[in-house]
Amino acid sequence: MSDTFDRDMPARLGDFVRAALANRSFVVGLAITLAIALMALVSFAWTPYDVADLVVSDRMKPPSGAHWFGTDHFGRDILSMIMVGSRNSIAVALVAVGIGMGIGVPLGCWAAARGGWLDEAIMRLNDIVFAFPALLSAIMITAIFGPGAVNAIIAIGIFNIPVFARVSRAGALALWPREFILAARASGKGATLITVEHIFPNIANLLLVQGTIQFALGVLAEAGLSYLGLGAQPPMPSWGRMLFDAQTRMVVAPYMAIFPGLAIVVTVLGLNLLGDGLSDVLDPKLRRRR
Amino acid sequence: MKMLKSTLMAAAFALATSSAALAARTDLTLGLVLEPPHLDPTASAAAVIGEVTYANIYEGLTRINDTGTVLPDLAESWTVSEDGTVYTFKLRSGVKFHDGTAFGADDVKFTLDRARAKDSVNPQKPYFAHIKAVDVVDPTTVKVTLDQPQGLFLYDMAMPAALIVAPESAATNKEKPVGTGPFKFDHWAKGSEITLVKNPDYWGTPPSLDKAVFRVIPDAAAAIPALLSGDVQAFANMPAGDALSQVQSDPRFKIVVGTTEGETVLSINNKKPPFDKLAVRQALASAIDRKAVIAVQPGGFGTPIGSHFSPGDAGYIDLTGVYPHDVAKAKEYLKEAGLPNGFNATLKLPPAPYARDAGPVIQSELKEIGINVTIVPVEWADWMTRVFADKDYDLTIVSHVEPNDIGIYSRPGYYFQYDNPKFNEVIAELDKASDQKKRLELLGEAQKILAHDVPAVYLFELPKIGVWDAKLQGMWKNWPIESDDLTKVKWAE
Amino acid sequence: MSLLEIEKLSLDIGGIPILRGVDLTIDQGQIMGLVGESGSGKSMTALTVMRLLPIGANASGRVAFDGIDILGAPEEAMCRLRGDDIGMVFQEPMTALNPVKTIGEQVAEGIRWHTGANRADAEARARAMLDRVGLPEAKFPLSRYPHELSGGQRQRVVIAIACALKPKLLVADEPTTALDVVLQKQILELLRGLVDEDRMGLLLISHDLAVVADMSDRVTVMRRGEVMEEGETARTLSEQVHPYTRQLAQASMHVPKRRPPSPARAKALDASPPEGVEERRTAATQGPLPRPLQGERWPAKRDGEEEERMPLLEVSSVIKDYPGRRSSLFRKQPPFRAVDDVSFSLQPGQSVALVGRSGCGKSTLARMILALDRPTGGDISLLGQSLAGRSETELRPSRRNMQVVFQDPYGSFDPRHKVERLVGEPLHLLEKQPGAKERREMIAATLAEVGLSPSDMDKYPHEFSGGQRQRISIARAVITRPKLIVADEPVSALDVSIRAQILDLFADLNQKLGVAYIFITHDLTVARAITDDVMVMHEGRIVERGRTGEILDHPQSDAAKALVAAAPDLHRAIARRLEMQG
Amino acid sequence: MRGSTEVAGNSHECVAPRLPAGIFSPQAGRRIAFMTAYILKRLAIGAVTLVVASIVIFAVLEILPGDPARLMLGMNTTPEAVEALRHQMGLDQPLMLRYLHWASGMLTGDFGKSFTYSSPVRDLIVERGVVSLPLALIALALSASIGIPIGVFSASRRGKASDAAVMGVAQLGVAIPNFWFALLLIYVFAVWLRLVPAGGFPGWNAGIWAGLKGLILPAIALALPQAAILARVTRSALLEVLGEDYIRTARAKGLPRRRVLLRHALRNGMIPVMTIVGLQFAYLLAGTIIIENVFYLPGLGRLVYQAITQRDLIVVESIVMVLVASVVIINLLVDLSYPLVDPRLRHAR
Repeated sequence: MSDTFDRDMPARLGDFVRAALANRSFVVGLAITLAIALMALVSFAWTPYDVADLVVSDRMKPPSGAHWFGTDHFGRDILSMIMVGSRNSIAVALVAVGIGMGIGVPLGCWAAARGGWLDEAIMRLNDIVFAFPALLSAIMITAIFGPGAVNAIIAIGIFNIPVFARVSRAGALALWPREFILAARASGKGATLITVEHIFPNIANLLLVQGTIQFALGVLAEAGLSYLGLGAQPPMPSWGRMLFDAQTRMVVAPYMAIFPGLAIVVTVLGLNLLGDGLSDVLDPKLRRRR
Repeated sequence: MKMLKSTLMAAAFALATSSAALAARTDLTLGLVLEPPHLDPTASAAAVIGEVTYANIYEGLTRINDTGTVLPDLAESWTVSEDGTVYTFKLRSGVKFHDGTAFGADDVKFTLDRARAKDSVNPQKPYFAHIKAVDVVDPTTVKVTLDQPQGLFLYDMAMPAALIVAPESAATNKEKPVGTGPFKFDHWAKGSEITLVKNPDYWGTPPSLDKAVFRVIPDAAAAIPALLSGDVQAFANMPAGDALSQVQSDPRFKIVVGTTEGETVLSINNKKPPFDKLAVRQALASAIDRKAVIAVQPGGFGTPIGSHFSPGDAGYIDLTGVYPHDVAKAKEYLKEAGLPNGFNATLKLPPAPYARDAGPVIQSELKEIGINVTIVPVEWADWMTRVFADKDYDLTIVSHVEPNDIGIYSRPGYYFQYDNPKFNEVIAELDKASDQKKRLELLGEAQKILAHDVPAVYLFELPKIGVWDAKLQGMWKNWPIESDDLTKVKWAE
Repeated sequence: MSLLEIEKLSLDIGGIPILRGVDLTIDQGQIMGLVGESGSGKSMTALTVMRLLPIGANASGRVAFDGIDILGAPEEAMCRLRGDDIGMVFQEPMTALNPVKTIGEQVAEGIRWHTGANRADAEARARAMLDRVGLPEAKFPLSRYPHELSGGQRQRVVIAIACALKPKLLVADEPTTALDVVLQKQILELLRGLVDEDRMGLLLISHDLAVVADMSDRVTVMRRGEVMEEGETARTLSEQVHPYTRQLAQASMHVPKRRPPSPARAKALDASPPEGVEERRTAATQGPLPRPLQGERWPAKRDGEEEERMPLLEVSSVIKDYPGRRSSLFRKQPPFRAVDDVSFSLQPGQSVALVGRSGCGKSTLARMILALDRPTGGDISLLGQSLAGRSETELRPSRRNMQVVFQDPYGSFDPRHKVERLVGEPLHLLEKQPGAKERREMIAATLAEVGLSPSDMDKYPHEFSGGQRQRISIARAVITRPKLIVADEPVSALDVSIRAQILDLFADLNQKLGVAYIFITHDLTVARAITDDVMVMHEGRIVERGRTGEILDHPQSDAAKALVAAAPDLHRAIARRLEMQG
Repeated sequence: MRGSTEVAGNSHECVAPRLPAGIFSPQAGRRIAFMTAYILKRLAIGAVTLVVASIVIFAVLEILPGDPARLMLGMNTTPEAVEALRHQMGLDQPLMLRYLHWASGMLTGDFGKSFTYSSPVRDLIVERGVVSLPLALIALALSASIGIPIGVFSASRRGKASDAAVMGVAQLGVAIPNFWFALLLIYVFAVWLRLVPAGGFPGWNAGIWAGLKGLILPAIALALPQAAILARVTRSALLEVLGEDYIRTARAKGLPRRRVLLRHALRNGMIPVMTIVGLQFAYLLAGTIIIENVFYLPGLGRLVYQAITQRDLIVVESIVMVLVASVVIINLLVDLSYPLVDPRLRHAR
């Protein structure tokens, strides 16, 4: 573990960029991720068709020059739906990662800094959250608070907390016995200050990589919840919801299932590649676990 | 790949034909969209309980056939007193319950008293509300005394909630239903299927099927493959939606589109401003294009309605022209109501497919006249409590599947919050009227009042899309009540 | 024909040249010492012989073992050679053994693979081999797992694996670097014994000239991938013909020039801070310092009289227990006592060595002195202020007066911070925080003091060499002008030439700033080089203490005697070798 | 992920190497005592987890909007009927009492009676469990028997084209939502080729083979993405181990690369793999909700999903508890199996 943090680590932006550009996973992953992000941004200003327009006479038209990906059962343009739907996937997954990091990282760092019963308590609490089947609990949460994007975010976010708590605790625990931390203690710095000044910047790598992974998992989870009708609600397009609508029509309109499914696969693939690439670039020794 | 497919299919076909029996089949597997929570129709509103048990396991004093006509069943005949308050039923003799106990007047008294008791959990208590006394005259005669005439009493007694149960088995009917019908309950693999077998001791004409399996296939996507692969031979009401076209072209199957008693309406909270204004409701009615709403329904089936009445029932008047689709007119109504710029409202959608499909269409149509609708999907349990019981809603879409239920608009405290004394009078009169001509007249009047007043926007009558093997005969086309009556179902030779 | 002939071996890894035209020859039964500083290519030479080079490595030249062309041999042939005809011992015994297999399995595995012996026979041979390396059956059955053994014992297992099939050549890559001197001596003796008995050739790689001088018949000196000099050990090292050899040898024997400050001198230094500052100023920056630095910034003396009699550091009856493992739900094993009733006091300006074998408790003691760890019992006070049971805020005045220098020049710095921030970190302790400009000036002055350029302030630690980093570490330690610096093995990770420079710097600062040192080390040469007094620690206790020269020349306790006897000494080694040759 | 960090975090590494060697002597009795204490501690933690979980589940579900009684009685009922049903279902009792009743019942294996099905919850769980458990086991077996060998293969071919190809597929596999994959499978194998049923479960009464046939597609849909994950984990765990010093020692013995991989690296790389397998089993047991819906399998996942929508609280509470308990047990088993693989863990802690 000790080598994880220095030596191989590029400290300068220039080094980082050079190493990153040489990494195929990173480049491909970044390209895909940026493309999806761009698609989401463009959708605010322009989509081929207005997704709020229901043209019932144009229901379930196969892909054509007018509708590249075809139309759905309400006659909406699937390409436009996918573009707008990307906003939902990105927003839900991103905020969920934010919740996980925002709560999990301080908890993990705190546990590592204080140790003893506090550490034990926080970690046991983590175990309890881990013991809950995530999807099932997310379903319960959305069932209680009502389906919708916000509640999907909360449901996914809650299960990100222990993940980040674990990662940051493990990272922090590996750092605390390090000599530069001892030196900081010898300089009279308290646990909080050391965590802010030393621990956090040094586990940022791990968190960035984990964040990318959780982002990808968040996109998948959101799709799953929406598929069950618990995510973003119509008329807000969402990829999972589109798959649900497509399922019963797959034989007559397979394009309704294929394109949103591909959108999910490509997005998750891009993020995973980016995560792999980042972990290679930032931390050659860091294990890829998922 | 093509080669591979055809080879494999040939092999599969060979297997299938070689095992096919030469004699006519006597078993049937039906697809069921929802699994019944239990099998006691007198203890739950779930219509699917009736779908499985009605006329198959349990029988009532009277019964309804596929055209909605009331026929004698366990009651061979009856007489009604002049004032319409005393019904004397002459019961069939020699009838036995599946557990071997004899059926008699005591069982009828038990059933009716149980349903109207104070602690009764019968889902249709209003049917029994006017019963003053149930007297056993002799083992095959029962006298029911009402406190006021009930025009539909014989019809009500044919409902699933009034099916006759025995005191010995009433408590266990949920798990192990015991009735007098032509089929006996065999077993129930929860979540999977319910099996019924022929009742050898049946009092009436024995059914031609030996065994009937109701298989739960909740997923529309799975229904088609199940049908195509022969796992299931019939869906009384196919959930296939747009995939129906796959079966339509297949000569092995028959598609029979019939009607139900389900008036699908956009319910309006009539007491909540601005919906308390007639003009606003009229604006809603004019803004909505029923054709578009129906077009997104499975297969595009559904009959447009203009009032709360099934087109299949006697006395129906087509009132769809009262407020034709007219956006300009709708905007005028809004102006008249003092809301020329529209307003915001929520539309709570229960999880039923018809509601979830219709919702976005209505949302987009109302947007055209400036009404911004937010869709709020809710679970049934939530809908029942918040919308139905607490009346916490603006708009909702729901199908009222009870037959002959136009009277709900006169119920005090009903979730429409509609209160029109004139309408109430008509219904009060109707409730007591037994004369058919008089009834039809009153029903027509009631329909017209509702069509004009728009306590709800009437969308369409829910269709029944029956899909079954072309060789299968005797399935119901329409659903005057939700029942898969198997008594006359048989395989063609 | 020699056993191993390396001719014009060149190696690059991913295009970066590592070895350039290396020539090396070993005869049967001969011990060849391969010395050089880090990065000289010693290990890569060894791995080339085994053909266990990392991916992307590309070797050219000729390597012949027993007539077999190593570079050209197919992989199967190499597999037959490795472990059978060539054995290898590695530097890090803690990680060199598979943690999930018993030592018996690991020793027998090679035997079975090469000889096709059945399990019982292979185990019998493994048993015999373990006996030979000093792991008798009674205490070390074959069923032991590596984690049940200490570092020295594990290295014995590794040697048993390497020598199990009586290879013709044994390659030992820094086999004792990770071990303390006493273990080093034992392992070296073991190796020598095995090599003699089995007439093996031995390629002994070490950075320590004394070790090589002690062990090898011939020596090859490498630097930056090239062979500098090769020859018979005693002659090469005594004549020191090649300038690099001379440089290495002198650095190994380097003793910094220093006047041990008499107690009086220490007092004088202590009592007159302005002089100290003055001295520092002239020595370092050659110019007037910004005024506010004087007196207020550097912790100044308050009342002279009282302090003169007071020791700088007073350690009394300090105990440190680590909780025992839980042996069952209700019973714990007795705690492990790492430091056992240690008492001593330290005068201002005094320089003391704390020596002992690894695991004797010296680092634990140091951490307690630095208030990084709390003693289980006893008390430690700095300038009369007790450190025990104080909160971090209460400790701040004491922390100003003591700082630390660690062993690892890599691990001592947060890799994300620039030197300015790293060196300035202890300024956090000052009561009045300096402004940004002032701060930079103080840091610049301190960097100059340790021999670095003020412009280094804006670099990251990875841009410096090991020696430079240790200077940064020292700069960080002295910036608050502490009275005491605890240095935990501050030079043991450095190459010999750098080590000498850093020792000089320590000596220099001791004189200029009058700072007292506690040097923690297992290396007696270091102790001898810069300390006045020495304390020998053994199993948590201080077993002997006194003037450095006296103890090192005439140790009394067994522990001290063992340390002294085991300490490699270049002078003695060369002398002995010359003597042997007559 | 769990195991490895715990190992790093918990062991008193600063102390262990200093202890005299004798203390480690492998005396069987002491080893058993160590293990017993360890197991007891883990059991205690598991029990606490379950108690806390039961309180959380109960509290959370009780704030679910929607009244099960009203749902059962429908739109044509009267308030008295609703009250009567609530009384019948025990919903009119105070919350605390209901919790205690439920929790104490569970200890004796009595989970109460389903509101909607009116049969004992335990029977429902058993009925559905016989679908979900075999499904999870088959999927797990598939995942492990595909993922681990692929990971080993890939690690042994590190950097070669076959490694890149296999890992590319794995990367794709990780990105595919399993329900989408399930849809594709249904249409290829059930609708197009008609090799297996499109969904549904005939019940084990219909014969083992018929039952297995019904489970095979869902198991594949579940297993392949998991296998992709496992392949990646196995590969990276192996590669990490292959960088260890003792691998070089083994190579220096003359063992060929392949043998070193199988004899030395594999077992050391198993800890993270075992951890993931454990997590996967827990995931497969509980996370089949969507797949069970796609294939209309009468499993626990679908039961609980239905129960949530029907506000059959007691069923939801009980199933979640059963699932939480199985996660706890699986984790315990995985933790307990670490020492079998790694002797260092037999004494520590």
